[in-house]
Amino acid sequence: VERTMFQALHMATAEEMERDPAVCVVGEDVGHYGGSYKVTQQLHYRFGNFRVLDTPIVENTFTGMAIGASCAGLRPVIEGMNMGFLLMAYNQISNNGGMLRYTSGGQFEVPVVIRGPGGIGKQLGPEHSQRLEAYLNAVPGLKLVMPSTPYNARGLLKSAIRDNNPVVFFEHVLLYNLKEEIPLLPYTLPLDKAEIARPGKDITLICYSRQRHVCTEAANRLAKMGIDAEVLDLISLKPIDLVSIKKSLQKTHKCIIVEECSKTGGIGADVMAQVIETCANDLDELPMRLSSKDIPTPYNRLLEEAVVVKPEDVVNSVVWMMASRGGVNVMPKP
Amino acid sequence: VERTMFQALHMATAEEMERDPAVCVVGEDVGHYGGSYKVTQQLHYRFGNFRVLDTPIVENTFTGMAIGASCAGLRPVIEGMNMGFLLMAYNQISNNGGMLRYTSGGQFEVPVVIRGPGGIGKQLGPEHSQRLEAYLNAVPGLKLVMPSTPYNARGLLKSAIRDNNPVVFFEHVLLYNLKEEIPLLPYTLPLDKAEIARPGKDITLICYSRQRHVCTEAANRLAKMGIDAEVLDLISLKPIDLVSIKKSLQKTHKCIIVEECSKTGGIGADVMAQVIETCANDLDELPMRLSSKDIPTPYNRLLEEAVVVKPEDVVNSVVWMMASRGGVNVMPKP
Amino acid sequence: PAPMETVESAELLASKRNVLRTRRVNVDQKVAQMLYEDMVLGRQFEDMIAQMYYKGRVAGFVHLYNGQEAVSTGVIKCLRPDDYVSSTYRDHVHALSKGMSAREVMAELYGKETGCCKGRGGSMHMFSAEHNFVGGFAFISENIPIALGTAFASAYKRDSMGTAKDMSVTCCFLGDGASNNGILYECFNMASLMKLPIVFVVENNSWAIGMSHIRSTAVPEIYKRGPPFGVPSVEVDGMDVLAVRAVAREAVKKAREGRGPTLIEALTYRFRGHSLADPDELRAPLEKGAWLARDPIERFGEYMKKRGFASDYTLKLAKKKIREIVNDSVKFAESSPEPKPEDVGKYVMTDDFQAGQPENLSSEDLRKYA
Amino acid sequence: PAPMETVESAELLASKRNVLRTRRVNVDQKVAQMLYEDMVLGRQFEDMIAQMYYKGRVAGFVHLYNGQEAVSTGVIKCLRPDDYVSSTYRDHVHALSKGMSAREVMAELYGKETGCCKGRGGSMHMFSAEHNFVGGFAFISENIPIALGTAFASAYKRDSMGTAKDMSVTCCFLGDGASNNGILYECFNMASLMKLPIVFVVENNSWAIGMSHIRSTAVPEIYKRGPPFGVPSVEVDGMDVLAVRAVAREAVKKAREGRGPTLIEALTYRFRGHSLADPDELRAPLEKGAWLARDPIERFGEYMKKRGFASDYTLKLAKKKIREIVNDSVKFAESSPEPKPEDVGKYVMTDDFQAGQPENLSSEDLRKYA
Ligand SMILES: Cc1ncc(C[n+]2csc(CCOP(=O)(O)OP(=O)(O)O)c2C)c(N)n1
Ligand SMILES: Cc1ncc(C[n+]2csc(CCOP(=O)(O)OP(=O)(O)O)c2C)c(N)n1
Ligand SMILES: [Mg+2]
Ligand SMILES: [Mg+2]
Repeated sequence: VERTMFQALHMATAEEMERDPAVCVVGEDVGHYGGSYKVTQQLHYRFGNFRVLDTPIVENTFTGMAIGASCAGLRPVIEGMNMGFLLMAYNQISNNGGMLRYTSGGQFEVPVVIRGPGGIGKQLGPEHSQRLEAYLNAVPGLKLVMPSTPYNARGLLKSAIRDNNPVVFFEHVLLYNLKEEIPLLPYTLPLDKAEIARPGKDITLICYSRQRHVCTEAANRLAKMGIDAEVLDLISLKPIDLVSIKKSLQKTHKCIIVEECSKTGGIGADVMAQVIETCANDLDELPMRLSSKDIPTPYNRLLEEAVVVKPEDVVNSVVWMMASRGGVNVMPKP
Repeated sequence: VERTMFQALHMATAEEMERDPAVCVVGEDVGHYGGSYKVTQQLHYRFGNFRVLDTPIVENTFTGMAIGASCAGLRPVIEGMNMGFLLMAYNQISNNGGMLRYTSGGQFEVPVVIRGPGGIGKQLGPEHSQRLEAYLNAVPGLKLVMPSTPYNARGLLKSAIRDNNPVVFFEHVLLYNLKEEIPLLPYTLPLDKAEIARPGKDITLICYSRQRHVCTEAANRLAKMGIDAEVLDLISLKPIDLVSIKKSLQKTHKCIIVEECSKTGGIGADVMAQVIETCANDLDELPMRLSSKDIPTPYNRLLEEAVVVKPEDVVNSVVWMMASRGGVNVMPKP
Repeated sequence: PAPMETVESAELLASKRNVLRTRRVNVDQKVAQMLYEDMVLGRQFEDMIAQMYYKGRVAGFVHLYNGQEAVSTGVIKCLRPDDYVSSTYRDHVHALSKGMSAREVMAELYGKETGCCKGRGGSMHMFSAEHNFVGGFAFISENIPIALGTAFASAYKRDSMGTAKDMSVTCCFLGDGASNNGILYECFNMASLMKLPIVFVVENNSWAIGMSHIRSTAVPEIYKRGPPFGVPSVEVDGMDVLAVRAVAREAVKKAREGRGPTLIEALTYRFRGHSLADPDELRAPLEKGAWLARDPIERFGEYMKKRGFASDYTLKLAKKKIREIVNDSVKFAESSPEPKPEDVGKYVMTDDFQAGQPENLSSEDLRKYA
Repeated sequence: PAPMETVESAELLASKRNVLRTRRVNVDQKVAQMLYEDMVLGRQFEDMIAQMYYKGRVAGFVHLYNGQEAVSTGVIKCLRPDDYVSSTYRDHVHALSKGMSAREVMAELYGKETGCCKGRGGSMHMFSAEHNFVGGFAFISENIPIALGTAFASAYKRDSMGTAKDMSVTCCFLGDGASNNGILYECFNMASLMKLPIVFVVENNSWAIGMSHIRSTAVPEIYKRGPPFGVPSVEVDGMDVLAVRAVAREAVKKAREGRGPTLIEALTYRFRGHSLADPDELRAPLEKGAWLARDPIERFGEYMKKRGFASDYTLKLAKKKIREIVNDSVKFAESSPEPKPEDVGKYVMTDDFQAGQPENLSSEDLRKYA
């Protein structure tokens, strides 16, 4: 069946709620309003106001409440109306979401999913264009997952709900209306496996979320130039699937890391460090990062575009890297 | 004069308050109680309750209040009784501390200093042993500074107070009682310059805060083994002083990054990525990271010790790196 | 200086949840015209934005203020230029009332370099250093501690710096939805403890996007929540500009004199959806109709006519005059330059402090260190 | 089942700020003994910790409960084993009252593998899945939404899952300092809206480290802050275990029956510094003396003697019995093994869900997808 991303997420949520009465949804306007991006539309008719709980505007409290409820056996799905709003809940996410299981010596599990829209949309301004994956990456105990297609969104969200660890599940505002043919029957997908979005043999583009599509577009353009790029969609930002990365690099020996978060403190730095540590022997070029600029996302359209990585940036960098073989910026042999 | 770190910070605060009536201190127990680590001791006698403001336990509010006050011309120093508590203020720190100047098109400046104790102390448990530098690194608009000695603490805090950008100033719980001879007369130090804590020619140990002392101790041990390690204390975590790093690497051609935050999403990943990007030609070994484990800091002493990097870890890694010259884990020439 | 205003005898007004006893100020003709024009400006400006949004000139999330004009005008027109206003994402009209030009606000909505924030902020982030407008905040409740901070600075400057003779007052706007956020009560407590010059204005329009106030709030009377935190509180008909002005004038005066904060709960309604992207499917037509009948601008126009302050003709003239201001703002925005992409990083950081200069210590200073 | 208890006529008690009318429950001898022993256990346990801390056996930040025992005992001893308790960093005695063994609490303080949290948490982080103790939280106010969550789960299980006949009640403890944090009011509102089975207990000991309640709180009567958020509130003498028990029993009963939350403000005092690292220089000796004279254990001992429930001899016996429990806990902790350093990463993550297994769908299920 053909489904958009928000429909796929809706299916996943409804299916899991049907399957397990402990699964519930908590957040602002998830009930009567149906969720700001319609992921929980009409679920309150089916499951009641209590299982699809409209909360007041109290991010720290409802996140903490969901975590407390998960300690007592529920499996709440917390919707951030925009993931950025959950900065208000940072303490609950990190201290209690991420660390409570450890602090309690393994006695309490925190099977929550924290999901919602994030990323740079269309001129939403600095506060509504945040990329919390970079802010939360250092918190121990969390899994960070980012779907990128209706197909993987459905399977991943279902797995996230069933996982007994806290999972932060980042959806991208600009992908909700992406359409795709997906299976009718339910399926789950592993949370920790990268996906090869486009196989290739010349260079690996390591990316996630919306940048998967940016990279795929770039790869298509590169193909016309005779360069065969592999697009590796991380899916899981934490932990990173180094096995898949290594496998790809053993084939291509080159990579560019493409991310939407800004460079400093970003996901790309982590990927780069880990690639250097574990795949240096497989590389014959230094990895490179393409990130958003270290700037709050401006409202103006031209400025906003100037901040993020576009397909042409990827194309340029690939061409440059392919051309520079034997160039100067290479780790010298000892 | 000989001063401990907390005394040096006290001097800096008092001097700046004396010098500029717009400088004030805001936080929990900074007044009558004198601050949990005595940095603001008795200042309220000198400057009054209003300039040394004891607040209720409302981190988000008093941080926001200080930011608002800074927009109106004050220069508040916000004390987090423990930096970890400022997770409660994450939204104010990031959205308004870091981004407000940009969002307002440069109209409002936010000359606040956010300071307080952090890091892994002595068995303080998971919540009191946090390293917020890793959590805040990705926030645009912030400077992150970490003093490591009484001398630099005094000069840096004074500069941080005079800087018109928001500065997060991380003190380490275990360094407050470190003693040192420092000048009697006031001085300021640049916020963005790394310090060579110990010059050396064989390898660079890139570190910050308490790890400077861990690395110095390791370097002393290494000296006895005939290895001359340079200890480079970053001081500024954001921005990173790549000029000083490059200069050091042009001499030593090797580096190990030592940090107290955990590996994933840590400062080390950023340093490593930037070193690879800008100094690859200067290196004849891959850089290496020594970080805390990706684990909430446990209370038990043995477990706590197992989490952090110790001098012997540094020694071992240096020896290993020095010995592996020509070994396998090296970037092959294209 | 504002002309003398007195307070009229109590008048009974129907409100959505109880009968509200409201006092109105008695204004002279000039003030009445000023209030009327400010409300009309707010209304026409917002209607114009909607048009420009549907034309694709204005983007992002855009929240209009239609219906609530009596609150912005009633409160902000009591303020001095040096007073502060802190607002939410529904901030255009507050900005206009505070004296920001329609040009700079419209240009900001267009994202132009001539916008008040040089196109960096957009609809939800109006700021003006010139007009002490701080600011436009997109996140619920985050503006409240910022407002506490500007109020703190006023008190601090008078008491600890002696640089101000009297205090600037801060008016902090928030919605009914925001009033369930705990930060408000933290700020109440601190404002009361320090007797800060701040006025909290809750614009209770009964809805927070799709969440009705009654579903989100155990005790719907928000004004009851001030006193336990030391903040005297008052409820007012937010559709009546003179009633709002009456309570606001008192609150602002009290604040300025160092007698501490006030909470004003203004009962009002937004005539449009939450934002221009909101289908607005949950609010009942009957409810909307009841409130539309109480349009603050129409009502105040009637009042002015009754008082002999205006005629249909003068009201129309006023509207026309405002229309020109609004049209001019659009022209200005259209013809303004875009920011340069190469300047995208401008304004992230300001100049660094240059350390290490020799400290200029007087010999007296030096003695202290001896 | 607990023996029948009735409520005595009102009794006048001097409190620090006003004359408090408090009802006490009338308990039988067995209950009285149980309450007495629980308070003595709390006291002796804390005194022992202090000793072990100064000997270097216990480390970190350690906050003792001395003086406040009547609150822990008075409230928690009304609870069932399946009820939840959520506490702060001052949590040892709450844990003991809830039924956690002195051994596992002491061993946790020692950081041993036999501690309730296997040495990972320490003093500020007591947890017990067996006893529904969640938990030990080091950050002010962060435990309140967690408590809201366990209460939510109780209501949810009854209403949406049908897996529980009646509701477990959650008791959430916090201090006067925490009561200025806005999260509390967010939770009040939500608890009231959903009529959650939760009892908020503020232990008002007048101080938050070095900040006196009066300096931090505009309106010092915390119990006045419940009603505007829909939470009925009561003030009680926190030095009188029977008075606390009276209000707690009612509140717990009400919660269990689905009649919603209650706030109990218990006026009490800590006899020691904030933590074992606190020099405690700001509290006046006169103030301390006045409160020490109202030691809840001594007072309750006197009451028991007056009622003929105990003699000096039996009270001494009880104390001796408890001393053995405490001594035993130390011995247990001393002789327990340390956690293994190689296990340091244990408990960060639990097992992953294994995706991709074929879904077991019934034919009925399958029809839904057709
Ligand atoms: C922290 C945060 N959470 C959620 C939102 C999303 N949001 C935007 S407006 C709004 C409703 C606010 O309602 P109210 O305070 O009554 O103001 P109104 O829109 O009615 O003016 C919500 C939930 C937000 N902007 N910030
Ligand atoms: C979020 C946060 N801010 C600050 C602290 C530091 N702190 C620990 S206890 C305390 C005082 C708490 O006072 P109160 O709530 O009255 O409880 P009491 O200690 O009197 O039991 C403070 C400020 C903290 N633990 N967490
Ligand atoms: Mg509203
Ligand atoms: Mg207290």
